[in-house]
Amino acid sequence: MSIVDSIRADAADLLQTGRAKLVLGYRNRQGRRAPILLTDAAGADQLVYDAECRQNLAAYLRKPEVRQHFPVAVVAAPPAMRSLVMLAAESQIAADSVTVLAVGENEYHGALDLPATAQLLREKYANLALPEELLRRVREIAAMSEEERAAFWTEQFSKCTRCYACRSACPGCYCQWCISKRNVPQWISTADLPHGTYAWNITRAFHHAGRCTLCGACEAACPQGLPLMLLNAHVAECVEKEFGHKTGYDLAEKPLIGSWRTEDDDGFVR
Amino acid sequence: MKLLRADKLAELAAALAAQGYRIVAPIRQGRIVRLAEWHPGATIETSGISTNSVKDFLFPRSEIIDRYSLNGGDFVQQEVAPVGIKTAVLAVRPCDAESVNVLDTVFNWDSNDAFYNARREACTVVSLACVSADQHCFCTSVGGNPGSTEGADVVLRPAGGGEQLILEPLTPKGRALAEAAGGVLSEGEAAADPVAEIPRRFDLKAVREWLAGNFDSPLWQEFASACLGCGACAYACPSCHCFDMQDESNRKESVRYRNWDTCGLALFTLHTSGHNPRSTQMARWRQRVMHKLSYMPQRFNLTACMGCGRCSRLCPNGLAISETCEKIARLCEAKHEGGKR
Amino acid sequence: MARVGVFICHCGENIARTVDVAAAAAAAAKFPGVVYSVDYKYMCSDPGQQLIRKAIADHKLTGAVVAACSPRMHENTFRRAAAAAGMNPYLLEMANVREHCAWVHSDRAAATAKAIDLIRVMVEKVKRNRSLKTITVPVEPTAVVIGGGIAGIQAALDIAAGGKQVVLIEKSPSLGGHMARLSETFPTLDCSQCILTPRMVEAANHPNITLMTSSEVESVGGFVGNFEVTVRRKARYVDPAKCTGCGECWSKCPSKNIPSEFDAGLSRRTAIYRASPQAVPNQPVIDAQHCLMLTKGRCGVCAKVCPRGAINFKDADELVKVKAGAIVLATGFELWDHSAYGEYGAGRIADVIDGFAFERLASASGPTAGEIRRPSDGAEPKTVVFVQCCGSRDEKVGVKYCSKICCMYTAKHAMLYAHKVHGGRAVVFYMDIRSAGKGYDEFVRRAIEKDGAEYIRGRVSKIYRRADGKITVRGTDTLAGMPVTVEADMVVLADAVTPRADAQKLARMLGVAYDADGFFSEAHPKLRPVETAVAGVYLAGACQAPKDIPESVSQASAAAAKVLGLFSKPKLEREPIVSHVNRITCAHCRACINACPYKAIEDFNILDRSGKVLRTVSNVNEGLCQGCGTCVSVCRSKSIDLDGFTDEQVYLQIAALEPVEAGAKTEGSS
Amino acid sequence: MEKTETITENARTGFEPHIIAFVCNWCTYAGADLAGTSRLQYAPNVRIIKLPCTGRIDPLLVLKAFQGGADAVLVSGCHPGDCHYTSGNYHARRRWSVFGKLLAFAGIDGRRLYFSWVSAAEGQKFADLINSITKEVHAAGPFDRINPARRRA
Amino acid sequence: MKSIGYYPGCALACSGIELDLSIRELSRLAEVELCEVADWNCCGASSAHSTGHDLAVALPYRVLALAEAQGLTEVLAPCASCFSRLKGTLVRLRRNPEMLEKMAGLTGRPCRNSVAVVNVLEYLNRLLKDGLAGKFTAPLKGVKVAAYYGCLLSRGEDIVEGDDAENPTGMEAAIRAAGCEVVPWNFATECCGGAFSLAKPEAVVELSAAILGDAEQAGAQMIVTGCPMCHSNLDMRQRAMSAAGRRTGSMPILYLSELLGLAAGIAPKAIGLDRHFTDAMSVAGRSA
Repeated sequence: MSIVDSIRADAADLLQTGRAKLVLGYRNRQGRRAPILLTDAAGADQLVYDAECRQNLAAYLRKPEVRQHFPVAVVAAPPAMRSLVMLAAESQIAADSVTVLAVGENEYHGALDLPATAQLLREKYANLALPEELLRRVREIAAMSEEERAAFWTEQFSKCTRCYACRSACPGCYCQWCISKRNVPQWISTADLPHGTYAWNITRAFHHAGRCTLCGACEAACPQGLPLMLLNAHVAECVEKEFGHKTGYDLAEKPLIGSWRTEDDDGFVR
Repeated sequence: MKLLRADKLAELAAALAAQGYRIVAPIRQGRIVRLAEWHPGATIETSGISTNSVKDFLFPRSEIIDRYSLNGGDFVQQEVAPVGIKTAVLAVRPCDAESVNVLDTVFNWDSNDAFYNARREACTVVSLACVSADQHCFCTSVGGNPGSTEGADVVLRPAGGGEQLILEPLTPKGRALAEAAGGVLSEGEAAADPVAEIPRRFDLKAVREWLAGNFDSPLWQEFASACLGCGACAYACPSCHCFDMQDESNRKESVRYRNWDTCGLALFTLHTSGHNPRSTQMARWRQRVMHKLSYMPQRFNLTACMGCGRCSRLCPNGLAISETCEKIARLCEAKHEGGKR
Repeated sequence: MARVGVFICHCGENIARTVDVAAAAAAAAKFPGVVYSVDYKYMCSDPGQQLIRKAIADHKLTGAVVAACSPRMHENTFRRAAAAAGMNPYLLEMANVREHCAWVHSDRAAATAKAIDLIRVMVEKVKRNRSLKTITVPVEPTAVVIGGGIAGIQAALDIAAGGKQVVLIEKSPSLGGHMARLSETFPTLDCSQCILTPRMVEAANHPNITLMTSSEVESVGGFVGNFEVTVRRKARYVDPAKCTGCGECWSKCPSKNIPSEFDAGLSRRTAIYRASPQAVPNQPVIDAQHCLMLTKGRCGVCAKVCPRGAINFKDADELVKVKAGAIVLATGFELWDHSAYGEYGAGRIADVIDGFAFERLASASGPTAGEIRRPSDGAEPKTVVFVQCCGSRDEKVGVKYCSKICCMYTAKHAMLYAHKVHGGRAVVFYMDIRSAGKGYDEFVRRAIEKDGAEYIRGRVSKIYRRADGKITVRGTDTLAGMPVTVEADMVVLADAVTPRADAQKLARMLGVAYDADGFFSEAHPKLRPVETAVAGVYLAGACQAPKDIPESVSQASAAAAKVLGLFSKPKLEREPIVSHVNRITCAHCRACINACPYKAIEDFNILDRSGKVLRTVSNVNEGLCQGCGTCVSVCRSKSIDLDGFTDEQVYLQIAALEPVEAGAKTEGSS
Repeated sequence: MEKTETITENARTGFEPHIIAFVCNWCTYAGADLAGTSRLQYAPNVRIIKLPCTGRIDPLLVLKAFQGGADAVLVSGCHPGDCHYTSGNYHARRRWSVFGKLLAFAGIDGRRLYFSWVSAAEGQKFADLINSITKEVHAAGPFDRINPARRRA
Repeated sequence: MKSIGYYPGCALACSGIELDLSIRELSRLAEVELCEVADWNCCGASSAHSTGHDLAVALPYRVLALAEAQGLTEVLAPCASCFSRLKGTLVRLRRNPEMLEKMAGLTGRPCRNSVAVVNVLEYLNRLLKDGLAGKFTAPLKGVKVAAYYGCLLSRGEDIVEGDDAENPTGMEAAIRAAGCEVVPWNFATECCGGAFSLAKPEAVVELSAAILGDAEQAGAQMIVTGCPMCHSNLDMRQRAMSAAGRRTGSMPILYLSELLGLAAGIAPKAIGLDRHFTDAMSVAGRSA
């Protein structure tokens, strides 16, 4: 049975048996893939899956309208699976409220609960390789002079319209009260002048340090084409190198920012 | 008639620049095409449609509309003069040109917005008729068409299979621009190429009727289910015009920003009390559709959707007003059929 | 609208020399919200404070900034002054223009500019200061003392003498701990039991002390002033209310061959037994492992002979909850097991014994009634070798520290041996003699000079028992530079003093830190040697580090003093610098809960009227929060904030430092 | 010594670095006090903002300082193991290790953000630190990339 | 068929040949192929490390490098001295990669330090575990044996990795497997005089005599050892001991491998039992 057929079968089954009241999957829309929220097994044949499915459906788990339908099932590739594990570790979803329709690298692992998903990730997807092109550009920018780097990012951030598509696409951005909404005090200006866009984009990247699963949804969502994954990938590389931290593999994972070891890197301290 | 070789757009731009115009045109930046300030050497994209719209240059993302200087305890208001830079917006789509009407209306219906008007007066809109369209285009469904000249000061029509462009001034501003173009244009005859075929996707009238009576329809839940609540659609939309005001101060002064805002964001209607009259994304998405296709027509007899399709192109989650309208239209037909039988 | 007063101190010449205080006062007067600004020679002087009090009253100030020395110096002084004028003390802040400005700069213009900045920063802060009330936590005036050795007994008695309730918890059936097993004590050689037993009895009978023997701490909850200690009272199978300790039972008990823990296995006991004749409480317990009735279900002799029917084979463990305001840890130590030393016979040689065994041999109440007899054959040892530092100062076996008491008790052993076995030969191998203490070195000298103990400076490399029964002790005399071999009849190893095996479990229960060796860590090695980092938990005796009796007793009394201090007020006052959760915006990612060093943040369920959980959020326990603010930094949505250092205050402080030139460049629109 | 150098540089560049120091109350603030009581002279370019613990110091503070025209920011607290709150400085160290790398990658180099351990006993270290940072920032020049006021100039 | 690298070293070709013979016999019986390290050189024992640090490492390094190049993953070094040199070097290189490079330079042979070094006790115990015990046909019933370890098989725990230097037990299981009884005694780790054998024979006589004496007192009928140096000192010097009046009588000194060989019913001569200075053939007589 093809991956898509398996997903359809499992989705229909989960909805029929009531083990899921809602299935988050992908559908075809004018030649592109869009999320679909199924509550009726009859609709299961609308489900599709292929490499074009870029949205990280775990992001929907913060929607009250979705949470009303717990337990839900989510079609998820390894990065999205990691997001789900991370959300559970951050007590955003209860282990019994989500079934994962786990799609691996061209194979389907079936309908798993979160513990099984975490185990699958540890066993089969412990090292998810990032696109060469992305890593190459990270190196490229790291190798730039301060001035070049500054110029590069000033230009990039200047395009940001603060539409928060990156935020809404990201499962990790589940705060009902994002720091960008705070206006007393207003740490992050809503103006699209450099002080606002810089503060927003840097803070966004930092708030995902040790939490980003590098699914790429934010960058795919950005209408202005900001290379957000450069920041994410750089930070992810740093935290894995410095602290051996990789999020989304352990339901009991401790947050990177908010835990420590005596032997943590001391090199930068005066 | 005035003709311009299609590959001479840049020369037109250069000529106008020489005449003191700031040139704005569709220019490729990485994986996207944006309306941006043109500089010699930059190629002007004539196919497809830019990510952003003319709106950006009439009603910027952020602008300072008031300023106070602080001296000890007391504030002194400083004059902030509206600035309109003489600008020519080249080769925008007819739907973009049309959208200017909506902006003109909303920024002048009760009071006149000096900042907007200053820029508007200094701005000449040169539209470029569409000979092709993509699956997201639906102007014909909302009363527009690919050859429309609404809101444009000058229209460019492809001719001779795209070899030539027929330049037709429509307004005094347009004629002034044609003047300024001078030698770049040549006199001659040419037959305009046929404009793009854009099938009508739904019956707007039927949709409006449905909207008028279905504020509480359970369908809204389904329409909005995939919406995650960002501002991508509104900020790309040529006619969305909501804004928020923010004061920022340092020790010397306090400035008042006017920043874009959108009904798509939860914060938009949040009250100080913590109550939010549009508490769900469903309500926010409904507001967006209602505002464009029901409230604006009621108030100004204007459809505030140009059918440019930007929202559906850019929505990370594949939502589209067009799709919603199609669904509604299908409902109405079904009902209609039912009625007949 | 804020009404802030600024008070700039000259500190004589100290500040005024480098800072133009008049100019600063003039500048401050122009700050938004400042209604009064003045400079004065000595703000901390009486007239100075008077001036502040008056200004607060006259100008109805809502906040005050004193620009003077470091707040570490005078913050309390000025806050008291503010309070005296009826202003909440937490509405007064200090700008440090002396240590951080006048004293470290010479350029008057630069220093004055900086002083003005520092004042502005505090004015901006003070505008957003909230009136804070010192947090008061009710204190349960009962102390739990864990461990019934001399340290625990002393702490309990002192606290009880202070009129407060004490629950004294002892794991074994009797009070007394190790000290009860000692024969005589250095440096006075007075009989251990003679000085200890009365204290044991006193503790048992004291009206303010509740004694819980055969009991162990199961879990600890709560925080300073309000601990809840769950104690497991182990089954004793003898009803203490009925038992008179007559002894019928143990004299008739058929299973008689159980090695006595108290006598270090040198004597045998019955299954129903008292730890020792001096046991307190002086009532037997049944050792369930060896009791025929409890193991095989037949016997019951004790029950038959007991005149009071006190035996109850149905007895079971029970869990007792104790509410306490403070906890004293006095869990003591245990001896390192020398069987890890293969070169010393790996514990297989019967006549190679540890210090406690020797204490029992030398004790009048011991298995040999005080005669020195070697375990293997009961013969009187003519030559005894004492080996110091057995395990101690040997990193290889994980004891890198000095056990401190061995030098002294070995000298004592040598002395007692000389007194009891005339003509006997006592040889002591030592690395160094560490006999610091009142009368200690004299004591060691006496062992050497009067009682003729042969002290050999050097390590023992090998101890083995020859076929003929002689024990060969081979070592070096590092002073003579010669290898030495001693033919001995008995060897006494001064095993290292180590923490109780189960001490770390207890430490984790309490959140008390312990060092690499497993001893409990004090809050500060010099200044807070009896406190732990956990408020309300104190240390007494050898559970913190090896100690002799006098040291243990004095630390126990110190701990008792701390406890009585804590109990001296019905409520406990704390700085009100604690954090608060914004329950509306908290997303419950639990980052703060993970980060809090004090476990002060916990889950909190928001319920509807029907009691259904609507949302779960974080909640700060003010009693535990120490105000570090780490939670604020890890909170992405800034849904948690710290009183006294709120985000808004810090934001405005930073903004207050924005250089004006920057502002001046802001003409023209974007 | 350091001091005179910085002065001569001032004279040359005419640029006075604006440095904000976020310090913890128990170690570095006290260390700065000691520098004062020992009358150690250092560059007058630093402004101290006191917080209870480095654990309280959020990257947002630094971004705001830069927006407010700071040319450099110093974050300083207790040496590892000395934290008054047992582990605030460990939390801070990890936070700044990550944030520093992020900033550098985004074009704000190490000469703008400093992190140090200064104990209550290290008055001299504090003075030297301020002098060397002031020197380095002199070399780096003004920093106004994300300062709206200066941008609008 | 299993196989393992084999480094005989000098002793096994001469004074310790019984060790070599008995190990080869047992290996044949247990179907383990011994692959001798081709072109092996001196391990440097007792002289190199008093001559020069680099030399002391370079010699064993070369052996390890050769073994690695030969594709071996494990090398058995039956001689205790060889073992201690090879294993010591291996551990040292593991802790100090620079040293590894330096040695590669000195010897002109790169080496990843991937070869493990096995001593005679580990090897024999492994054979037993892998079923050799099952092949024992003539166990020496009830013979009282003192297990003598000496120094190099158990000292430097961080290098030997296993036995307790002060209270070693590595031979006991094997001895019992051979049907013998292990007697508790005191001198299992006592010094035999080691390399003083030639420089200060009188010291060796003194020390070794004490060892034999204690074993005798403990009721041992023979001493079993794993080290050629110990073996020669205890076996060869017995006549000198009586000459020096240190002790009378004789005590057979067997390699553990010889004892197991006997238990396995291998012909005494085949394992060199007839080559001892002090009669050991009589022991063979005891085996049923």
